This record gives sequence, structure tokens and C-alpha cells, in this order.
Amino acid sequence: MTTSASPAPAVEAPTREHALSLLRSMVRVRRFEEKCAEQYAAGKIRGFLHLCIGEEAIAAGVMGLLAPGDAIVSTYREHGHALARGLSMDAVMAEMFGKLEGCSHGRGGSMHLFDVSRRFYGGNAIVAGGIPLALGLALADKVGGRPGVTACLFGDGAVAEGEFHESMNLAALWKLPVLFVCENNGYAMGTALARHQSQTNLAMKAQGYAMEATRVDGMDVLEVEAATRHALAHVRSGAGPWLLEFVTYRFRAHSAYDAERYRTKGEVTEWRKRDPIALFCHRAVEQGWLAADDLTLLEREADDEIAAAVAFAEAGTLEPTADLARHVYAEGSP
Amino acid sequence: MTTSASPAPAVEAPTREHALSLLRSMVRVRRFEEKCAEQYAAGKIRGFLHLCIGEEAIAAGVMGLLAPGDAIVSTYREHGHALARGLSMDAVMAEMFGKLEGCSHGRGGSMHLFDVSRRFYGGNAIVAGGIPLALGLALADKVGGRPGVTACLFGDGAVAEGEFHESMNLAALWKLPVLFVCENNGYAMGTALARHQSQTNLAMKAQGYAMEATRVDGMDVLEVEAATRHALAHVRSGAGPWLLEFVTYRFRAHSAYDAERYRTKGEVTEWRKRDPIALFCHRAVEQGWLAADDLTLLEREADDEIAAAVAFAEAGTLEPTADLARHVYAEGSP
Amino acid sequence: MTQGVAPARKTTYREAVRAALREALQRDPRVLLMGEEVGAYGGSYACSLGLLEEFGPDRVRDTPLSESAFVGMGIGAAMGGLRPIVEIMTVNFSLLALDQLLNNAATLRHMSGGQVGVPLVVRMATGAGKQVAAQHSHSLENFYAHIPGLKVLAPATLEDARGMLWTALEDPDPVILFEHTMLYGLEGELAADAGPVPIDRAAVRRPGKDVTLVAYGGTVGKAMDAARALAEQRVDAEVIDLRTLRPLDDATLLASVAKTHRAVVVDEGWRTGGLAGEICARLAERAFYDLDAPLARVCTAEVPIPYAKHLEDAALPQVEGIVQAALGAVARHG
Amino acid sequence: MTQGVAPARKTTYREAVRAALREALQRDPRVLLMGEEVGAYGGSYACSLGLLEEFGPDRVRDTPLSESAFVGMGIGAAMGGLRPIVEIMTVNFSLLALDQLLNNAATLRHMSGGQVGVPLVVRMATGAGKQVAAQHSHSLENFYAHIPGLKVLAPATLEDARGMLWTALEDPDPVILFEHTMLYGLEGELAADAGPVPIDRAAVRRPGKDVTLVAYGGTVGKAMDAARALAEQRVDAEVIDLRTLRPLDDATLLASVAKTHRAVVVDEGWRTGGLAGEICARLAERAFYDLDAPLARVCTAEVPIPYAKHLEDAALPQVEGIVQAALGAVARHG
Ligand SMILES: Cc1ncc(C[n+]2csc(CCOP(=O)(O)OP(=O)(O)O)c2C)c(N)n1
Ligand SMILES: Cc1ncc(C[n+]2csc(CCOP(=O)(O)OP(=O)(O)O)c2C)c(N)n1
Ligand SMILES: [Mg+2]
Ligand SMILES: [Mg+2]
Repeated sequence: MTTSASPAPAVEAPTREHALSLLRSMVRVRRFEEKCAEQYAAGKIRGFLHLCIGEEAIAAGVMGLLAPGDAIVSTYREHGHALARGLSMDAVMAEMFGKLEGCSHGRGGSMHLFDVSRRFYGGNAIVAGGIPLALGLALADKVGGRPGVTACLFGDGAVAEGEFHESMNLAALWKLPVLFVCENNGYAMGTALARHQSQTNLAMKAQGYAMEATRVDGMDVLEVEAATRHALAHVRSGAGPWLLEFVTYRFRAHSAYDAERYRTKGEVTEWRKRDPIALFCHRAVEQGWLAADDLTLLEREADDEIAAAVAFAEAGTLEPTADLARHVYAEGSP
Repeated sequence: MTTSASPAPAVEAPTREHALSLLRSMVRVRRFEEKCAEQYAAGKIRGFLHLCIGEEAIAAGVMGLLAPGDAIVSTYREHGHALARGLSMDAVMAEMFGKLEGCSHGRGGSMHLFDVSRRFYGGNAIVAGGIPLALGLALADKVGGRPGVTACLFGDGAVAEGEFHESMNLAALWKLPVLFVCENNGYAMGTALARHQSQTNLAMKAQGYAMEATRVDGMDVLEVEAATRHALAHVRSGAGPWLLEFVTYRFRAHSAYDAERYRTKGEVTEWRKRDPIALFCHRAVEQGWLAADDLTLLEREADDEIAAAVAFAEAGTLEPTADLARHVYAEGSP
Repeated sequence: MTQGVAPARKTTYREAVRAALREALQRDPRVLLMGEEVGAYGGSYACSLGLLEEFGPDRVRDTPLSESAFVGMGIGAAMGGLRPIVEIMTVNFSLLALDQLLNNAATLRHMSGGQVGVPLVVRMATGAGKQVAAQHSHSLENFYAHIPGLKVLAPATLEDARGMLWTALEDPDPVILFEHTMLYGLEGELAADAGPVPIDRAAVRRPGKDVTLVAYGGTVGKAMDAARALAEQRVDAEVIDLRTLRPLDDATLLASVAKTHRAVVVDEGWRTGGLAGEICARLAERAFYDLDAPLARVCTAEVPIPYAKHLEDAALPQVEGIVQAALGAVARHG
Repeated sequence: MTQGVAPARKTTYREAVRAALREALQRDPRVLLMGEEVGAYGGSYACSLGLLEEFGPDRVRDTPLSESAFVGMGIGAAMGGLRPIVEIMTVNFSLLALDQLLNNAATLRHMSGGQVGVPLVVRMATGAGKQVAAQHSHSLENFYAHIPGLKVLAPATLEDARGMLWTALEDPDPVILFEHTMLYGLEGELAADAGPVPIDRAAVRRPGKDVTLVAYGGTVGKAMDAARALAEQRVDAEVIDLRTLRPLDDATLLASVAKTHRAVVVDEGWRTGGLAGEICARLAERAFYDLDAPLARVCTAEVPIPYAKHLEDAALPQVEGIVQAALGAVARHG
């Protein structure tokens, strides 16, 4: 499945420790989101809720390779990115509960997770609207002589927006340290890729900008890592941006309001056979990187963390409505 | 200079009649615009005035091949397109004089020439803003079962705008009968191509949309014609849009307000050696397609027509200010 | 305009919109429905469920995420003879197409001296209340009501949801229709043969003599609730539903204030620079001597809408606030 | 804030803007100037002539025609620690970036619970008067003044052109600066050491007792001319220059009307839904008992601005119209 403009880098066998950390990262996201769906059904989480179940290999593979000084700009489907980046489950769950203890103090919700201390610049819910922000963060690092790379995540649907194009050109023209990460899950809401893109090989888009690109199997966390490592080295060297297209699939509905009329159960079933967690586990055990019961242990660990997060969120406080107008302008600003 | 995604079609020797018509078309535009510059200096024409002197081969070559049922969407640099499409000099000059007899009744000026009877849908002064309109006109023809093609003209600068990208994707996806015509004159205002495009071969952009494209010498009217004929046949057949990139040069300033700090006199001099009128004349006489004094005759013919147009414009009337609010909504509309 | 004589049936606002769309597609072959998710998904608010199946992909067209291009394409298609209905998923995303709507749709007729008409209908959802946070909760109707060349409608009832589209499609100029997201679930009775309704006048939804409450779209219901609450305190409020936001029906407003001498304007837009201010200005200009108390506005707090329910509620106009403003007005004397 | 003590020098508004930009680049290494034509061309209104040469291409950056991307990049760069000054060539093209300004620049701080600040300054030209027709003559200040999270300035004098930028750059939140195109040529005296000016208050440009004329930007001069004409008719007009369009300085407005009891609001925006309406609404809410006559607005006619000079003049607010409105106000009694 890996085809690329640049040659695909070789995948190396991970150490047990590394394999554990990749699996842990994916499992945490998976279990956390399953709990989110439950809490949504229970009315504890409201508004829009977009789950990335099925796409966890990207969050785990990409975020794991970023340095603390790197920055991230994501979309409304960002729980995975946030957790893999190190935001605590407590803060994320409390955010979705609308509590002051949430990572955006309850003002953002599921689509707008922020943590500036981790250079996680949100959760942006205007499709493609975050892409130019990533350029700016990268520009600031470049101008400031800092080695940071900004990872900019977006979906296949975003590729149709003008801002994607403007940003690709500008980033390549100015050799900005941006890692463009396209999570191509085959659908923009209910619109299948071939119904919204005349060129369905999205990595090919990079040629129009003289930019490097790779198209990668997004269900294989090791492929994700290898491609990211390679691209990141290029970007970090100052040679300009890189576009990574990860081919993946969303196992769940687009959001809570989606009856999934636009795809068949069979298609979903087929893709579930390539579940990134199952795929990796199977291979890891087969290859002896992991033990047979590692998955169960990690799931249990995650479940404990999640239960604590729910309790934390439940116990959280509501910001007084008197503070509604806070943060429209800087505190103490004229 | 011709490089192309698709193979370049062969250029055939024109008949005398055809050679005359191409030369006439270019000469009319050239002389007309020289007069416009004079009238601008004299304060008769106001606002923005963008001349296409140097780029006439594109107007002559492309417009000459369009059928009456085809539609055109152009930019603020559209005098050449308008005249080559058959708008009268009278109507265009009167428009720039702000007279009721102008092709837009004095409301549009130089940047907004319209003639719906010739399916000339303007003169659009938002860079790239006309491109989506061309898609719509093409869609209407397609849905209506009419054979029309919509020619959509824009500059190299427009290629950086998001609307270009969105429109390329949509036109290719829906196989709309649009002929995309990029007049790449090497500058977006004062910004040289390599300073605004990471990929300076603009025809290459088409690959990101699985669209056909050709890059053509825009100073050679026969090359322009040949490439246009080829592309037009494709588009008219229902096979989808085509992007033509014509490499050309603007001999004059961007507009009347431009001190041309961004390029050297030498560069302009070099390009003037490839003046499309001189180039064609020289070759046509050498090859025996035209006689040595044909140019002079055509220039005289054009000058007479221009003098009459200036007189017409001078004699035109000003719309009463009481009619200011006309045409905001349809006449007689609730 | 026909008034339904057939017996009323229980239905919803959403179903009324769907019936109107269906009928438009049935009645006029020039009508197309285009936009994100209108087809395979059935409409992001399920307003076009089944229409793709009934009318096929040439009439019901899913577009890529390209607001500027597909709105511009709708404008071009209208110029080319079609009667497109373009759906922008929500007003939040319409900013990406505002250039097209202002600089092309609203402008082409005037700029072309009356030659180019744009009989386009654009529908979009608007408003807050579903905890979808700051990027998905705007009420930007005043941006559109500000633009000469557009007509702007806000159906607040089942009759209007059913009937305005028909009239809008017969209009020779571009019409923008705002549907408040909280209204889709509104239940009520609608005549089986409900037909077109006028789009040039406001409606008095409740006659009263003590104070005029002006509202539109999503706030009409709140104003009605406030009027009921006021009645319990022996204040007889008149409720005006603006229905048409551009052009505003001054006559109905002035007649009401001439009777009540007091007005409270309710608007879900942010207060400063919103539509409520325009209503106040008109009354201050033209009903000055009728007024016995200061005008008052009940608008959304000037904050990006927060996610947390209690904060969102605090930000939006609520019944209690309207009641208080009305009581304040009746307590004052001229 | 320093007041110039050095001797005054003859200069222009354009030169004042240029001096302000130059000083900003000198004073703070975090300041960048970005936008179309700011560099090699010297600024489309020559406001940045020589700055590329002086500060180099890292500090003065010509951007491609990509309003959305480079404004978004400016936002990101501000988040990343820079102090970018982004120039949008004119407000007409700013619509292409309005999504970025509203949904990101104005929103990020609130949506992130106070974590993300956007200390960005955006400059743009605005206004009509140069016969550049319907797509180049807008006054859309109210679109921006409507948006919580932004501050909006309109320098109308040399002092403000020179001094507002400094203060804006020190503001922790996004500031939009509108420069009316007709002001660039304005000549006057300016202290050689003119420094920053406050950006939180309106200015009384001419004290008077009979009627308040409220204006900003390009209409301040017209209001002053009207005041002089009124003086000849023994009407003593007070002229208020709003200076800051968001947040509005209510205190200065209310104090003036408390004295004059009459107000005429002059605004080059279209009347309906414009900023003038907001001023009227505030007065009708808060100065109701002070008013002795209906409020009046002198705005631009509700038409796309036509090219022809006499029609353009007829569309815009003119001195005569202001005088008539003021005379109308003083002739009425409360
Ligand atoms: C500008 C804009 N248009 C439309 C939407 C509504 N919308 C939200 S998500 C989405 C689909 C995006 O698809 P993709 O980029 O592939 O991301 P995915 O949801 O598949 O992760 C749409 C249409 C939006 N949020 N922003
Ligand atoms: C959206 C927009 N941004 C900026 C401008 C100002 N502007 C007018 S023409 C121009 C350069 C366009 O260059 P190109 O597309 O190459 O056309 P050319 O003028 O060379 O024919 C610019 C920046 C505009 N009219 N519209
Ligand atoms: Mg997707
Ligand atoms: Mg060019």
C-alpha cells in the first residue's frame, strides 16, 4: 500500500520497550474514546464528538516522534493527538464535561483541546482553518532560530479547501519547518474520497508545490513511524516542509449525528480487519517483540486511567457565569 | 519553450486570410491600449487601468477559436480579450470614459467590461474571483446539454489563491467544460513568479487534479492557437477541463500607479525582442503568409477605428445620478 | 400566493424545508441542489434526505469542501440560466464564500450595467444552542443584511420554512436563507398544500399594545415566550417576526411602535454592529417622536460562544432577559 | 504616551504610516511586515518604500496572493512569539481572510480558556473615491467592529497614522487598522518625535454646542468641512472622530450629545447594518432623554460603487449631505 514520491524508508524491528509504548499509546486512545462515546450517550459530553477509532496508529506514530519544542495544530478529531502528545486524560475528559479543570477550561469542548505548555495549539473545527496557523508557528521558530517543527494534521476533506493549497505553496516557497500530516480516512463526512477529489492520490498534490511527499499505510504504526522519522529529519534539517499522506479508515460514525448512509457495513468490516491495534499486536507477538498478555495489561492500565479521568471530570467545577467575558481580551488589557 | 504534460500539437502554416486576422486582432489590441494610456494621462480614463501590451497573442489566439456559444470569464486585464471576442471599441472606450454608452453603461470601467450578448461575463477584479463563475457557466451548459465551453482567463498570481485550487479540483471532478487559460507573465504585480510560486512550472499544477495541461510559448500566436485548438477539442468532447499555461510578459507597468521597481529595464528589453506582433509579422513575411506592408495597413485601419471610438466615447452621455440605484436589484423586482 | 386550504398535518420545520426542496426540484428542471453532504449523507441536518435517490446525482450534487468555489459556481450557474440552491452547511463556514457573495453575487448586476442577473438561492444554518462552541455557533446574519444586491430571509415558522424557498427561487436576484439550527426540530401543523409566502414583509406574530418585541429566526420563539410571561404581569407585548432581514419592512415596524411607543429588539447576533442596532437606528431616525422610552436590545454577549452549557446559556438571549428589558421599557416615560 | 516636543515637520499621512512601520521594525526584532507587495514593490500605496532594502527579506516579506493563508500565518506567528504586522492590500480582499480573523484571531484566546494570545496587527486600506469601482471601493469596517476579540482602529490624522501602530503592537490582542485610501496623500505637520497615541478613546476634533457630527477615517475631513459650512449658517457643530471602532468610546459620545442634544452620524459604509447604526442604537439606548431631535445618518448609498465619477460622488457621503442632515436636526425640537 505504500507508494511514495520519495522512496519509502525501511521499517526496523522495535525494542520491547518501544513496542510497548506504541501499543500503549494506541490503546489509551482507543479505550478513552470508547468511554467518550458512552459518556456522550449518557449526556455528560455534548456538542460534536468526533472519534478517531481506527486511526490511532497515526496519533501514536507521529506524536511519539515529536520533541517537546515541536508544535502541533490539529482538527476537531484530535483526542488521539492530544493524548499521544501527553495531555492528561483528566484534563481532556474534564474539558468534554465542560469543567473549569478541562484543558481549555470548559470553553472549548471536544473540538478545541488546547495545551500551550505542550505546544498543542488546538483543536480547530474549521476544516483546513488550522493549516495557516501551523505555518505561522513554524515561521516563528524559523525566525527565532529554534529547531522546532510544527506538525499540522488534517483530513482528506481539508485537501479540497483553498487554504490547504495556499499553505502548501507558501510553506514550500519559504521552506518553513512544517510537517503536513494528512489523515486520509477515505471520507469527508459522508463524501467518499473519489467523490471529492479528482486526484485521489493525495501525496501527488505535493508535486504542484515542488514539495516532498510520501503516501503511507496509516494502519501500520511502524510504517507511520518510519515515514514520519524520515520526513521529520528532512524538515528539521531546514530543507522545507513535507507532506505525509496516511491512508486510514474511521471505524465509527463521523460524529454522533451520523447515520452512515454513505457506506456499507461490509466496507467497514473489511477495514476492521486492518485494525491498527490488532495488526500491530498480532505482528508484535508473532515476532516476539511483545508478550501475548501485554495487550490485556495495557488495556487494564488504560481503563484505570480512564475511570480516574471520568471521576476527575465529574468532580470538576463549573466556571461561574460571571466569568463569561473572561479571555475575550487579555486579562488587564486596556 | 514549449514543454507540456501532453505532447505539443503541431503548428500548421496559416492561410493569408487567417494570418491577417490574427495580426489584425493583435494590432487592434495593441493600438487600442496605447490610446488608452494616452487617454489615462489626459484624465479621460480613471481608476485602475491594466494594459496587456506584450500579451496580445493570447487574446488573439484563444478568442479567435471560441464559438459564439462559448462563454468567457476574464480579469481586470481584459481589454484584449474583450476586443478579440468582438466587443466594439466604441463600447469599450465609452465604458472607460464612464459613459452610459459603455459596454457596462459606465458602471464598470476598465476592470469590468461586460457583454452578455457575446457571453463575455466580465472583467473581474478580485484575483481568482472569476474562476468559480466559469465553473458555473460551464455547469449550466453541461446540464443544459449545450456544447459551450467556458474559457476562464487568469494570471500567474491567481494560481496562488485558494479559489484556483478549489476550482481545478471541482472542474476536474465533475468534468466541466472549462478551458483554464493562465496568462503567466512572470509577475503578480511586483512579485516575480519564483517569489510567489514554489513550483514555477504552472502546468504541473494540473497533476494534482488529474487534469490535462500544456505549457506554451505565449509570445507565438501560432503556438497559442495550436495548443488552444487541441485543448478545446478535448474540452468540447466532454472529456473534462484543460489547463493552458501561456508564458508571456507584460511590457508595460502593472497599472498606472506602478514605478516598476521590481524589474530591470534590461529584462524588459530582452522580452521586447520577443514582441508577439513583431515576431509573427517577421515570420509571416519571411514565410510569405503576409505582405511587407500588411502591418502598416492594419495599423492604419486600427487607428481609424480607435479615433472613432474616442470620438464616440467623448460624445457619450452621463447617466443621470437619479439612476444611481438602478440595477442593484432587477428592474420591477419586489 | 396560495394559502393552504387542505387540512393541516403535523410536521416539523426540518420536514417543511425538505418538502420545499423536493417541490422545487420537481417543479423546475433548472433547479439544482448543491453543497456539502446534501446528497449521500442526506444533508447535515437531514433536510435533503432521499433527494439524491429521487432526483439523481445531476440534480442533487455533493460538493467537496470548497465553499468559495461551489458558491461561486452557483453564481455562475445562475448567470448561465440555472436556478441553483446552494447549501452552505452553516453560516460559520460561509465566511469562506463571503467574497463570492459580496463581490460577485451581489455586485454583478450593477457592475455590468444591468446585464447579468444572479437568480441564486443560498441556504445556510445559523445560530447557537447545541454546545458546538466558538467556531460553530455564529449568527452572522447582519453581514449579509448589510450587502446591497442581496435579499436575506429568516424563516421562523413551518409556513415560512415551507414557503419562502419557492418565492426566493422566483426572485431574479440572489437570496440568502437562514435556518436556525434549533428550529429544525420544531413541531407544528402545516397545511398539506402549503404554498409560497411573500418575502417582502414582516409579520406580527402576536398583537399587543404596551411594547414591541422585534425578533427573527431563532429568537421569535423566545420573544413569544417572553410575551406570555409579560402578559402574566399585565404587560401586553406585540411580537414582530422580521422574516425578511433585507430589505427590512419598515412599515410594519413603524406602525407597531406608533402604537406601543416602546421597543425591545432581540437578536442572537453579537450586540455591537449587529442587526438589532440597525432596527434601533431606524426607529431613532423615523419613529423618534413616537418613542416614550429608550430603545433596548437583547443580544448575544460579546464573547465567542463557549462550549459549557451554563456558559452558552449565559451568552445567548434568553426569555428572562427579554422580559426584563420589556419591563424596563414600560417602566419609563417619555 | 509621549507627546512630540520636537518641532513639527511637513509630511503626509503616507509618510507617517511609513515612519511608523520603520520604527516598529527598528524597535522590536519580533516585528515582521508581511503581505502582498510590501517589499519589492514598496507597498501598493507606497507605505513601505525602502523597508525591504533597509530590513531585508526576513523582516519584510512579500507574500503570494493568498490572503487566507498569510493572514492565518500571521496569527500563528503571533501565537509563536512574533509581533507580525500583516498588510491586506485593501479591505475588499480581506473577505478572503475573514474566516481566519473571526474564527481564529478573535477566538483562540477565549476558546483555549485564556492560553493562546494573538498579538497580531493587521493593516488594510479601505474606502472609495478613486473610481476603482464595485470590487475595490468597500468600507467594511463594521464587519470587523462586530467581532468580539478584535480591536479596530481608524487613524484619520497624521498623528494617529504615526502613533496608533506603536500602541497596537503593544496590545496583547489582535488589532485591525483601517487606512482610508483617500488619506494617504493628506498633508500636514507632524512633530519630528511624534510617538504612540492611545487607542481606547475618541477625539473631539472640533468642539461645538448645537449638533454632534460623528465620523471616522475618511469621513472626518468631510465632517470638519461640514462643520465649517454650518458655522457660516450659525450652527456650531461638534465633530467627533471615533478613532477606535471597537471598543467604541461611549463616554465621549454620550458627553457630546448631552451637550448638543442632536447627532448626525457619518459613515462611508452602506447605511443598512453599518457602524453608523450602532452609534445611533447606543445613543437611543443610553442618551434617549438627552436627544431633542431624531438621530440621522449620512452613509453611502446602498449600491455597489459605480465607476463613473459623477455616480461615485453621488453614492458617497458628501459635505452637502452632512450639512443638510445637521440643519434638519437643529430645526427639530424635542
Ligand atoms: C470550512 C468547513 N466546512 C465544513 C465543515 C463541516 N465539516 C466538519 S468535518 C467535515 C468533513 C471533513 O473531512 P476530513 O477533512 O476528511 O476529516 P475527517 O472528519 O474525515 O477526519 C465537514 C464537512 C467545517 N467544519 N468547516
Ligand atoms: C484577491 C485579490 N488580492 C489582491 C489584489 C490586488 N492585485 C490586483 S492584480 C494583482 C496581481 C495579479 O497578478 P496576476 O494574477 O499574475 O495577473 P497580472 O496582473 O499579471 O495579469 C494583485 C495583487 C486583488 N485584486 N485581488
Ligand atoms: Mg476524512
Ligand atoms: Mg501575472
